[in-house]
Amino acid sequence: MYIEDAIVSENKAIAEGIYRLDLSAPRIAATAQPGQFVNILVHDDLIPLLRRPMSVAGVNGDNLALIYKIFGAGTTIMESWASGQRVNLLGPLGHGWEYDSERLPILVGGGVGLAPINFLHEYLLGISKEHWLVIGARSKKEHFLAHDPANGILLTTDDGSAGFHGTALDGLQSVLRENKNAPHQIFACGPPAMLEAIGTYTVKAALPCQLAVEEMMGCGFGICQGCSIEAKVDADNDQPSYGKRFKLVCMDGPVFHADQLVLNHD
Amino acid sequence: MYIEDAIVSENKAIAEGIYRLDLSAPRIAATAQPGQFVNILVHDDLIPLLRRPMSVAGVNGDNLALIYKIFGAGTTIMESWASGQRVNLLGPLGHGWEYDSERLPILVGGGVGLAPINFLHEYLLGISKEHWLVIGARSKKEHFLAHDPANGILLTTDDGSAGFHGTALDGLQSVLRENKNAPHQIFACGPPAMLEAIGTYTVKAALPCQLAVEEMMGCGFGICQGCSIEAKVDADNDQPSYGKRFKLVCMDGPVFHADQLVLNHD
Amino acid sequence: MIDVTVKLSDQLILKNPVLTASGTFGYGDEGRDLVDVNQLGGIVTKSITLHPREGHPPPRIAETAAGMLNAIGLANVGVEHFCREKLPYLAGLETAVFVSIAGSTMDEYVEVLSTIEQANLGFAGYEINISCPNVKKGGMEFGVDANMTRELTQRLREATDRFMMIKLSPNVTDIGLIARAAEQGGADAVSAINTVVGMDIDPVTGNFKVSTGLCGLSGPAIRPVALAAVYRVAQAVSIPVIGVGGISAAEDVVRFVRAGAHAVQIGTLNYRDPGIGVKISARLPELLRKIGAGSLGELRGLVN
Amino acid sequence: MIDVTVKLSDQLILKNPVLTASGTFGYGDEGRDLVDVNQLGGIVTKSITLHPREGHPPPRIAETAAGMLNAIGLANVGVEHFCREKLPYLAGLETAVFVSIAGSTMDEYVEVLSTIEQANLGFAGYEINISCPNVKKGGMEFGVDANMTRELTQRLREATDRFMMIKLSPNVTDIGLIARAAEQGGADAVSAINTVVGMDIDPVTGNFKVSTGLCGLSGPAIRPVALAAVYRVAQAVSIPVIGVGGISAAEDVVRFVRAGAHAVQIGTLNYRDPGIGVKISARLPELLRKIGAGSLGELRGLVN
Ligand SMILES: Cc1cc2nc3c(=O)[nH]c(=O)nc-3n(C[C@H](O)[C@H](O)[C@H](O)COP(=O)(O)OP(=O)(O)OC[C@H]3O[C@@H](n4cnc5c(N)ncnc54)[C@H](O)[C@@H]3O)c2cc1C
Ligand SMILES: Cc1cc2nc3c(=O)[nH]c(=O)nc-3n(C[C@H](O)[C@H](O)[C@H](O)COP(=O)(O)OP(=O)(O)OC[C@H]3O[C@@H](n4cnc5c(N)ncnc54)[C@H](O)[C@@H]3O)c2cc1C
Ligand SMILES: Cc1cc2nc3c(=O)[nH]c(=O)nc-3n(C[C@H](O)[C@H](O)[C@H](O)COP(=O)(O)O)c2cc1C
Ligand SMILES: Cc1cc2nc3c(=O)[nH]c(=O)nc-3n(C[C@H](O)[C@H](O)[C@H](O)COP(=O)(O)O)c2cc1C
Ligand code: FES
Ligand code: FES
Repeated sequence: MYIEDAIVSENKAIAEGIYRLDLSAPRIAATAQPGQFVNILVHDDLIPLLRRPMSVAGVNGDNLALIYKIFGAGTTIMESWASGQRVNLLGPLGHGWEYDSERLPILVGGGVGLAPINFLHEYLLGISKEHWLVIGARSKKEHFLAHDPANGILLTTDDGSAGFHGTALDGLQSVLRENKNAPHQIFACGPPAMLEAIGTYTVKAALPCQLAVEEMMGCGFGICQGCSIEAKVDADNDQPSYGKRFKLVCMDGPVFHADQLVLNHD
Repeated sequence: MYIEDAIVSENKAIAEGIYRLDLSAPRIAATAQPGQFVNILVHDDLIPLLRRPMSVAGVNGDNLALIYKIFGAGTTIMESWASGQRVNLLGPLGHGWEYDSERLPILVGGGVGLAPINFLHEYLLGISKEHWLVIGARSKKEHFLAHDPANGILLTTDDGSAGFHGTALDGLQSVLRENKNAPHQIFACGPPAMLEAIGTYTVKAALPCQLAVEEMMGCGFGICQGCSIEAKVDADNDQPSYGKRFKLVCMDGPVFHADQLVLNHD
Repeated sequence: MIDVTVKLSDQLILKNPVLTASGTFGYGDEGRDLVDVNQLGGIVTKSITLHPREGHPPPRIAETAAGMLNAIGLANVGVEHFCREKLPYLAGLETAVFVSIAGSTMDEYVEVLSTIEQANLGFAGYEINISCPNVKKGGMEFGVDANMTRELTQRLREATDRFMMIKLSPNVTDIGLIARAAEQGGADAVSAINTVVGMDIDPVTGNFKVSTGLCGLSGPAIRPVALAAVYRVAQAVSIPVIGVGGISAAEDVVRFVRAGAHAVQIGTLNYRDPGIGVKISARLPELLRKIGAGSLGELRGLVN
Repeated sequence: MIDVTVKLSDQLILKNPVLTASGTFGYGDEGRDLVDVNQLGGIVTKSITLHPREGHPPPRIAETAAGMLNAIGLANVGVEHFCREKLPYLAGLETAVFVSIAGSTMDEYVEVLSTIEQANLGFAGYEINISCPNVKKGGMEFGVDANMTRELTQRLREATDRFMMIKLSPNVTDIGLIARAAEQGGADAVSAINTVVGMDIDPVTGNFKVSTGLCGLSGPAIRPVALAAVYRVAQAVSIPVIGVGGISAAEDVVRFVRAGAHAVQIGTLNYRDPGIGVKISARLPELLRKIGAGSLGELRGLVN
């Protein structure tokens, strides 16, 4: 974990409202693992007050890639960054995906949830490990990769405007049907509704599945206790979250095994 | 008084830390008088919260000129404006210099106090009225006009690095000595210490003198009662300041006759 | 048609929930070149006292992070001048006008109100500013004591049949208790909050940034404090609550209504944008449509 | 040489006036890769309770204009685990460590403190968080009642000889009164302020932004409130006052010292920049030189 002044090398739109930011941050880049995140100080002014957490979407030498969506004040400021801009980062934070080399990885990403999935995808490409990548979106213009089932890349759209017509869960199920016999392992990140759907399905079907989740964060490294998430926590209370009912997204996550989380909130 | 979305036409440094900003603001430009000011919304964000008051430094057709010095958050944002930037202005506000065409105008400006003095200077040039312009600064690099006593422009520097070696008051006194016999009228704007020196001197010498003063402002047009200044106020209490002891810089000023103000605070 | 009107009593229906807060829109006439105040739900005047008041020495205001400090010191023209020069204009407006009243003894409050009643002009009612030091009780504010609040409200209630709201101070341990005292005293509504006690000091010169030292904090910085106060007050009383504090957008109006408010007042933000109240009220129908509410009233107290 | 040390008592001298605030720097070890805490004047731990606490359901925090809201719910490992796993590390630090203590009955407070005393380790002292609901008094906070504050302080005083400061809540009518009660009860110092009661609501969904509804506001937004509180408290007591609330720069330290504080604590800003306390304390000598002061102590209470 470092505090590092990174330098923007590139910042460009890659789909509607979605940007890719490359920063030179040698120390963080050297240690970041797929699934980890950085906490970004977007402004010297006191609004926004808190840092903004963003998953690492890839590492290339000294460079760190982020993929972000314009949401509010913080991401609007990020959009304005030109190359050369100095950006204070805290990271790498949290713990990432637990990858089991014996199993077929099926990666499922939706929206900007693609960021930590993309990093894992690139890692698997790097070690030449065959895997599936399922990416869900509402429509074509939110996609920035090409539908390429022959190479294990399946795009889905809610409106059928590109790739597979259906949700990311539909896409995952179709991949599962095609790979019935391989022992597999699912990695998913995306909007809450998608994670709930995939988590609920995989837990019911007893499929090994990890989810990368989001929660409002104060610090990103365990000192505020703000990023709690309801979880099925075991008796050991020496974890940073101190409790038996909550986990901390920043320390115990952001990657959790689906069966450890309380997924239905009503 | 209008709320007008002005468009920056030019924004450039004219001396060390001092900028000139030209904005197209047809409605305000059409009615602004020398000595009046505008109140600038520097940011859509809530920091800084309040507008920033700036004197009108000149009018050229639809264009309004401002001269500002980098101070804190607000003026730092102003510095970043490029041409085309939209800026919300409220103005023209306050009441300006009272000019008596029978007298020789002697204008004294220091630092950014030059702005309202410059506007009056340009007005007098426009009507071809002979006058003196005395401009004080600590050193040469704060000046952006040329020392030109033959044409009535006298620069002074505290350190003697340009023009007349001495304070703005010294410069004023030298001009007064040279024009002993003309009925004159003094207009001054500048840092508090300069205004206090000039005000005290002119009141003691019973010379007609108007001062443009500054005070922290909330609104700029009389609704907050925040910009009070201690003054010798007469019995009429229908003035916007309501009281017999204070005046409002935004409504009763920013230009006051020196003998109406309480100049020494100790 | 989305309904943004607010029924404060059988007699008093506001065309929309957005009022200006006392002391932040003068007497309603200063900004008439800029804003059509008749498009507002209402306006609350600067607080009026028995005698004209000079106010505090400068500096009276300072800026803080997303907020401002002030100690104006109730600078105002006094009730007599107000009735003669300001009230006729206000009475002619087509929006609900509330005259804010302040005093340093109960008798003074009653005398101010009675003087205005005698003017016999048409306007909606009063807001009673109880964040004033009570000279008889050694400078303790009326607004921090439930008994004083109840008694003051009762005495004013006897002096007028007009709509009367009591403006609560946030600087108390239990704001619900004070609100209940106002209700028991016969108030038609309560507004909350007045400014939060604050202070700033120039680190280098050591000068108080506002001459009085202790002064009042307002603006977006205190919006969460105001929202909490309104929520607590709305739980404590059954009369309408008017929310005040840091409002800068139509979304904020909905926040306060969900916390239990009938209407809101905009203060500090008027200085930034004198047209903000009109803009916000104009944006409300669109926002309610987005939320899926047919009226503002539907959302009142709706929070989960 | 500019002197930035702070003498809190004959036994306790801080190397500089900058401490971390309770609950905003964990147990001091989470950030050890990032910051050398030994360069701080001191650290105050998360509040420790008798039993481990889960804390409140999510969401626990939200952002507001220049501030943040939180209702963590005193999530902590409990005193036993604390003494075993955290205190030894803390006791080994070369900075003043204050253990923050919380409880829901007076007995609980005393038991927590006594358990820590029994661990018999070296550390500076305690901070008593009295902004906790007293279960025996129907959930009323200890910190809003002068008698409870005095009694609690007395009982804890009997249980320890270490330095003990009482942390005051700003959510009271008269904070000076509570401070005096702490002083009378035997406190060595008071710290002010804890968070200001606040709330936020999502206008569209109607959800409380923090699950508990009412929660605590911190950050630069409340700095003026904290400064006013410290000023009032410093007038009311003669023991040292530690200022807390919205501090984000060396200039703010000077503001609080001028208002009467001996030292300060940094809370929310640690989340933004875990190194801020060290940076601020390093910048202090330069700032004092600019002001023309030879020591921080010279400026204490110096305001005009
Ligand atoms: C571990 C983690 C990884 C993330 N990775 C990515 C990513 O790769 N790409 C991406 O676009 N987004 C990511 N997010 C979400 C991202 O942090 C928010 O979109 C961003 O903070 C929005 O900030 P804003 O100021 O633009 O919007 P705001 O208007 O301030 O906020 C909009 C919403 O964003 C969320 N948010 C705001 N501040 C925080 C905060 N400090 N911590 C957590 N959530 C916050 C809240 O839900 C809020 O309601 C991640 C979040 C977490 C917790
Ligand atoms: C009538 C009038 C005319 C002015 N004309 C000019 C001009 O032509 N050129 C120029 O450079 N400056 C002028 N000023 C001063 C200018 O308003 C301040 O320099 C500016 O507001 C500083 O803002 P900041 O955010 O950069 O600095 P900050 O760090 O916010 O403030 C620095 C100082 O500026 C002053 N200031 C800040 N906000 C306000 C405000 N809302 N109202 C008044 N003063 C404030 C305060 O004294 C403050 O201590 C004028 C002020 C007044 C009242
Ligand atoms: C400069 C100023 C003057 C004020 N004067 C009064 C007043 O005379 N009477 C009153 O009841 N409230 C007064 N207030 C308080 C406001 O009406 C309002 O309650 C407070 O500012 C919080 O709202 P805001 O955050 O929207 O400003 C004043 C506020 C400010 C900023
Ligand atoms: C997330 C969070 C948790 C906190 N936890 C505690 C706590 O356990 N005990 C305590 O006394 N104060 C706690 N506080 C209050 C802070 O110590 C401090 O008094 C307050 O935040 C004001 O300071 P600031 O504006 O610098 O944050 C907490 C504050 C925050 C923001
Ligand atoms: S974000 Fe602070 S503990 Fe997780
Ligand atoms: S600035 Fe508001 S009255 Fe002058």
